[in-house]
Amino acid sequence: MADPKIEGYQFKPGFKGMASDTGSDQTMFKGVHWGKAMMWIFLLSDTFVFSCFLISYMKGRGSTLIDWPNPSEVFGLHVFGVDVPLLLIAIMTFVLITSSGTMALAVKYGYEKNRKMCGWLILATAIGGLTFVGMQAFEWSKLIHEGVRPWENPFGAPQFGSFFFMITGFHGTHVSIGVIFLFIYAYKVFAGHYDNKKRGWFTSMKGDYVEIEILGLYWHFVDLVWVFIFAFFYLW
Amino acid sequence: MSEEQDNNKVVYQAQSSETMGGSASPSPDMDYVRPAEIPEQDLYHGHSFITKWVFCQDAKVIGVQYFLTAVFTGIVGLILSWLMRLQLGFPEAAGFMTAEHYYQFVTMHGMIMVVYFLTALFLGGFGNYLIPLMVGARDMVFPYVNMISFWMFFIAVAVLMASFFVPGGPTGAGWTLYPPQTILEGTPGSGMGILLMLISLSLFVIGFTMGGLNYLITVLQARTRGMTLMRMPLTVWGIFTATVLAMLAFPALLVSAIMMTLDKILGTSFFMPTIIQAGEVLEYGGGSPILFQHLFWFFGHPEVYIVALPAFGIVSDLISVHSRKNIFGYRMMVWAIVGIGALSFFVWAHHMYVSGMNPWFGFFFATTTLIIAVPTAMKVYNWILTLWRGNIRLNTVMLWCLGFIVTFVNGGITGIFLGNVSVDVPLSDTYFVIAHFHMVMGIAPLMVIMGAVYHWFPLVSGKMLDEGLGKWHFWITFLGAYSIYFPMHYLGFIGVPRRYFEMYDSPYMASATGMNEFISMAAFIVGAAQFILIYNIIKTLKTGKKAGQNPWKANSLEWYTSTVPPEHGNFGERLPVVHRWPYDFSVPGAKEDFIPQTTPPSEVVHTKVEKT
Amino acid sequence: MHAGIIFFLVIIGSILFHIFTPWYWTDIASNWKGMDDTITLTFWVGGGVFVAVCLFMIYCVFKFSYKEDRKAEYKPEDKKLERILTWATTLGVAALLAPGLIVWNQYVNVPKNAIEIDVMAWQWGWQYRLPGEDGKLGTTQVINISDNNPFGINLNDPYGKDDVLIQSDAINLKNNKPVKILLRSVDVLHNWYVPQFRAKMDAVPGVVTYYWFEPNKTGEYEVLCAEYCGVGHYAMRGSVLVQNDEEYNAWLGEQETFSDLIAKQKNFNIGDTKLAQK
Amino acid sequence: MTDIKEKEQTSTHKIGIYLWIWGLLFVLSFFSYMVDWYQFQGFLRWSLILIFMFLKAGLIMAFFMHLFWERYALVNVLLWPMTAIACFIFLMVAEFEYTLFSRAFYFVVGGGVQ
Repeated sequence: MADPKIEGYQFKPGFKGMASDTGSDQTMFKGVHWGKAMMWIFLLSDTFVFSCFLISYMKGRGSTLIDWPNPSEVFGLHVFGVDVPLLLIAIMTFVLITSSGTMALAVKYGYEKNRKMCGWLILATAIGGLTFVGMQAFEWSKLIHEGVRPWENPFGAPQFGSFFFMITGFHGTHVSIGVIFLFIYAYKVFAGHYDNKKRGWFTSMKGDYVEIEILGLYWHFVDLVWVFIFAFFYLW
Repeated sequence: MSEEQDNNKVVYQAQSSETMGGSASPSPDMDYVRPAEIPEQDLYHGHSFITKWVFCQDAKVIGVQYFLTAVFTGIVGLILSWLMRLQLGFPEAAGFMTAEHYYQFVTMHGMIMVVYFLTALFLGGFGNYLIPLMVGARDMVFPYVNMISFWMFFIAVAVLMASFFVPGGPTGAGWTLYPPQTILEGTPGSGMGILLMLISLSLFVIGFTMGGLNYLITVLQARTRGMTLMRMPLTVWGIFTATVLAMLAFPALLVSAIMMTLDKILGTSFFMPTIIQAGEVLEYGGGSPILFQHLFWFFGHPEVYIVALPAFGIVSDLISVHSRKNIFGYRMMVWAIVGIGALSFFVWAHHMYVSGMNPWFGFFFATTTLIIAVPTAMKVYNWILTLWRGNIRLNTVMLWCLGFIVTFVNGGITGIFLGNVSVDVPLSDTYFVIAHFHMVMGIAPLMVIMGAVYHWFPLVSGKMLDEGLGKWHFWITFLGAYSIYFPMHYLGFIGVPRRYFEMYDSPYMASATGMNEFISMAAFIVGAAQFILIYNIIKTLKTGKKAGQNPWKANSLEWYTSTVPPEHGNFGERLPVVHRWPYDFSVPGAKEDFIPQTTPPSEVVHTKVEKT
Repeated sequence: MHAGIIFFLVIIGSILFHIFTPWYWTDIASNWKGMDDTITLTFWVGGGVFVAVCLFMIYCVFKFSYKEDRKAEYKPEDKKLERILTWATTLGVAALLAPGLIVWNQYVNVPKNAIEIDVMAWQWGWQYRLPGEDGKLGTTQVINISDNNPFGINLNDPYGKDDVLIQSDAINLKNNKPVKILLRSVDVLHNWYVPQFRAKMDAVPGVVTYYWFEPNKTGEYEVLCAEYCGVGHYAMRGSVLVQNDEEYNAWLGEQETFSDLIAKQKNFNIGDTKLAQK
Repeated sequence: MTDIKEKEQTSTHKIGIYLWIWGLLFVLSFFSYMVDWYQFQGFLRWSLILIFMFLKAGLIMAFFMHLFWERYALVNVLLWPMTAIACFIFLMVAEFEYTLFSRAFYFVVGGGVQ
C-alpha cells in the first residue's frame, strides 16, 4: 500500500521512517487499522505456537533411537498402478496456494469496493479451504487405516504418528476456522454489509472492507504455516 | 490549523488554568499538536444491569472484575500456603494432612499465585483499568473481545477450582508440572486433577491472548493527541512490555499443555520415555522429559518478568508522584524495561542448570542471565536516585514502595547467586530458591500491588483509604514477610531441599525445626494481616472521606477525567491533548509542584522545563 | 521518621542475623570448594550492594521527607552518572560471572581418572553399579529390568558382565578419588544430592546424566532426592560412606558382580520384567 | 476507520503482481516436490528444501500479506521476535544431539567403541 495521507504528519522512508513513526504520537503503525494491527500481533503469537510445535517435533525426531519413517513412502499414493510419492500432499499444497491467490485478489477487489468480484473470490477461497480439509480428512483416514496411531505406527518411531496428528491437526483446525469465517464474510460481502456500514452481530461495530484484508492475513498465514509443515514434515 | 484544533485548545486551557493559575501569553505555534488521525471511538454503552456490570464492555469494569477474581484466587492461594506452613512448622498439629495433600497444596499454591493471581491482577486488573486512562483513550480498542477475555479467565478459574472437587483431587505435580511424574500414578491428582489443570491453563492462555491484543493495540494505535511513546507513564510501559512477553511466551505453555494432554489421554510419548513403574513397563517410549522443561521455561522465565515488569512500572510512578520528583533517568527506565523484556527470551534454561540438559548450555545461559542484572540494577539505582533530593511524602503508598525496594534488591541479589551457573549447583532445589523467588516475585510485586491499591483506590471509588490502618497493614506485612523469607535463605545454605513433606530426621537439618516454627508463625500473621486491607476497603466505601479530583497531585491523564470515578468513555466531551511527559514535578519556576500532562507549553513558558 | 528507623533496624538485623546465624552450610567434604568461594564472593559483593542501596534509601527518607516549603530537585537525567553506574555494575557482574564460569568449566569436564558409578533411581529408592575389572560399565536398557536383572544390563554387552552390583541405597566411595556419577532413572525425575558434596544433577528417565566430584573427607553422609518425584519424594534417602583405600577395597571385594548374579540364578529369564522389590 | 482514509488506501496494486506471485508460488512448490521426486539426499536435499521454503514464505509474506508495502515500524515489530525462535531452534539442535548421543552411548553402544 502506498502511505496514507495523514494531516500534519510527514512520512519518511525506511528506517528513518521507522524512527519517526515510533516516536510520533497517537499511532505507531501509521494508517494501519486497529483490527489489522491486532491480526498481525495475533499472527505473531500464533507463529510462536507453531514454532514451538515444530521445534518440539525437531527435538523429538532428532533424539529418538528408532528410525523415523520415510515420509515420501508413507504419504505416497498408488494411482494407475504407479507409486507416486507425496501425491496427495502435492495436490493439497496446490489447492492451498490456489486459495491463497484467490484470497489475495479478494482483498484487492475489496479495497476497490468491487462487491461482486470480492464476494466470489472469497467464496472460491472458502471452497478451496474446504477441499483442503476434505483431503486432509482423507489422508488421516488412510493413515489410520494403515495402522498409524498417535501412540504407535507400523513404520518406525512412535513419535511420527504423535507429531503428525498433532501438528496437522492443529493446522487443520486453523484451516477449518478460516473456512467458517470465509463463508461468513462471503455472506457479509454479498449482503453488502460493508457498503452500508451495517453493525456486526456480536460486537455491534460497523464493518468495513478492511476486514477482508484482516481475514486475508489470517488465510495467508495458514498457507504460510503449511509451507513450513510441508518442508519439515513431508519433505525432510 | 484546523477548527477542531482551536476548539480543543480552549478546552484544555480552561482545564489547566484551574491548576496552574495564570499563565504567560499563549503562543499558538508552540502549543501545536497534530490533529487526530483516528475518528472518535464507537462505544457500546450498556443499558441493563447485565450489560453494565456483568457482560460489560467498559475496560474499567473489566479491570475491576479481573481484580476481584484474581484476589479471590489469591485468597485461596493464601489459605493453601497457611496449610503448607502448618505442616512444615507444626507437623503434629497438621495430623489431618497427608503427603498427597501437602503436594497438592504446594502445586495449587504455586500455580494460582503465579498465573491466576499475579499475572491476571497486573495485566488484567491494572492493565485494563489504567491503560486506556493513561494513554488517553476512550476504552480498549476491542471492548467486546476484552469482555470475552475476562469471561474466559473466569471459566479458567472455575475449571481450576473444580479440580479441588474431582476424584483424586487437584494435581500435586509441583507448579512446574514436570513430566513424567505429572501424569504417573505416584503423583497425587494424576487423573482428573492434571487434566483440569491443563485445560484451565489453555483457557487462560486463550483468554489472555484476547486481552493482550487489546492492551497492545490500545497502547500502539489508540493514544491521544500528543501522547508519544516516550511520554507514556512507566506503568503503561511496564504493562505493555509484559503483555508483549505474554503474547510471545504463552504459546510455549499452550503447546506444552496440549502435548502433555495428549500424553495423558491418548498415550502419545512426547515427554515420556520408556518407564517402569510398580514393576510394570508402561506403554510409553522415546520421549524426552527435558523437552517439556525447555518449553515450560521458555514460557516460565518471561512469565517472571510478566509479573515483574508491571510492578517495575507502577512502582516508578508511585515513587515519582510521592516524592514530588521526576523519575530519574526516564529514558533509561524505558530502555531497561524493554531490554529486560527482550533478554528474558534468551535466559530460560537458567532454571535448568542441574536438569540434565546439555551441560554446555550453562555457559550461555549464565552469561545472558547476568547481563539482565545490569538493566535491573539500573532501575534500582534510578528508584533510589528519584528519592534523592525529593520531597518524600511518607504515606502508606510510599511505605509500600520502600518495602518494595528492600525486598526487590534482596531478591535480586539472591537472583545473581542462582543465575550464576556453578553457584546455582549447591543452592538449586533448596529453600534458597524458595526464599529467592518469593522475595523477588512474590513479596516485591505484592508490595507494589498494595501500594497501587492505596494509590488508585481514590480514583476507582472516589474515596481515600484509611492511612492509619494502611500503615499497620504495611508494617505487619513487610516485617512479617521479610522475617519469613530472609532467614529461609539460610535453610537453603544448610541444604534443606524444597518440596519436602517432612525432613527432621537428618542431623544437620534438625536445627531447622525452630526456624520452621518461627517462619510458620510469621506466615500466619502476615496472611491474616491482609484482611486489614479488606476491612479498610469496606470501611472506606461506607464512611471514607471523599477524595476529590487528583488527591495526590499527580500529572498523568488518569487523574484528569471528567468525573471521579471516571465514567464510560473516560474523558467526557473531548479527549485530552498531551504536551509533556507525566513527571514534571517541582519544576523550577512553576507555581505548584506539578504540571499536568495536558498543560500546554505556552502556559508554563516561565518555567525551566527540560524534558517534554 | 519512624519508618526510616524501622527500615534501618531491618538492615542491621539482617547483618546481625548473618553474623550470628547457627544455620549455615555444612562442612564441605568434596573438591567443590570453588563453589563455596564463589558463593562467598557473591555474598560479599551482593550483600554490600544490598546494604549500600538500603542505607542510601534510608538516608533519603531521613533527609528528604516531606516539608511544605521545600521543593524537590528537578533533574530529569544525568547522563554521566547513569553511564558510571552502568559500567560499574557491568564490571561487578562480570567479576561475579567469571569465577562462576570457571568453576562450571571444571564441573562439566570430568577428570580422566574418575571412577564411573551408575546411580539408578526409581520411585522411591536408589541402587548403584560400579565398573568391574575392565573399568567400564555395561550398557543398560529400562526394558531389560527384571527380578533377575535388577539393573537392566544388556546381556550381549561384554563390559556388563563384571559390573559390581550394589542393591542397596548405601554406597561406599574411595577418599580422594574422583567419581563420575552417571545418573539414570527408570520412572520419573530424581536428583542424587549430598549437601556436603555440594554437587547435584537430575536423573532423567530416557537419558543418562552425569556430574563428578572428589570426596575428600571420610565419614558417612546422607543422600537426599533433590528433584520432586511424587509423594515419596521426602522419604527418598540413601547414604554414602567415604572410606580410605584399604577399607574401600575390602568393601569392594565383598560385592557381587553381574556374572555372580547370573550364575546364582538357574532359570534366567529376561522376559520377566519385574522390578526388584526392596 | 475513517472513510476518507480508506479511499486513499484503495490505491491498490495492479492485478499483474498478484498473478506473478501466484505463478511463482506454484513453480516453487513444484520444485520442492521435485526434490522429493528425484530423491535428492543429504546436504543438497536439505538446502534445496530450505531455500524453496524460505522463498515461498517470503513471497507470501511480502506480497500476499503486503509486508513489502508496509512501513518498517510494523515489519520490524513482526520480524525481530523471530530471533528468540532462532535462538530456541539453535539450542534445541544442540540439545537433541546431546540427547541422542547420551541414549546411543549409554543404552546401545557403550564402552565398546572406545
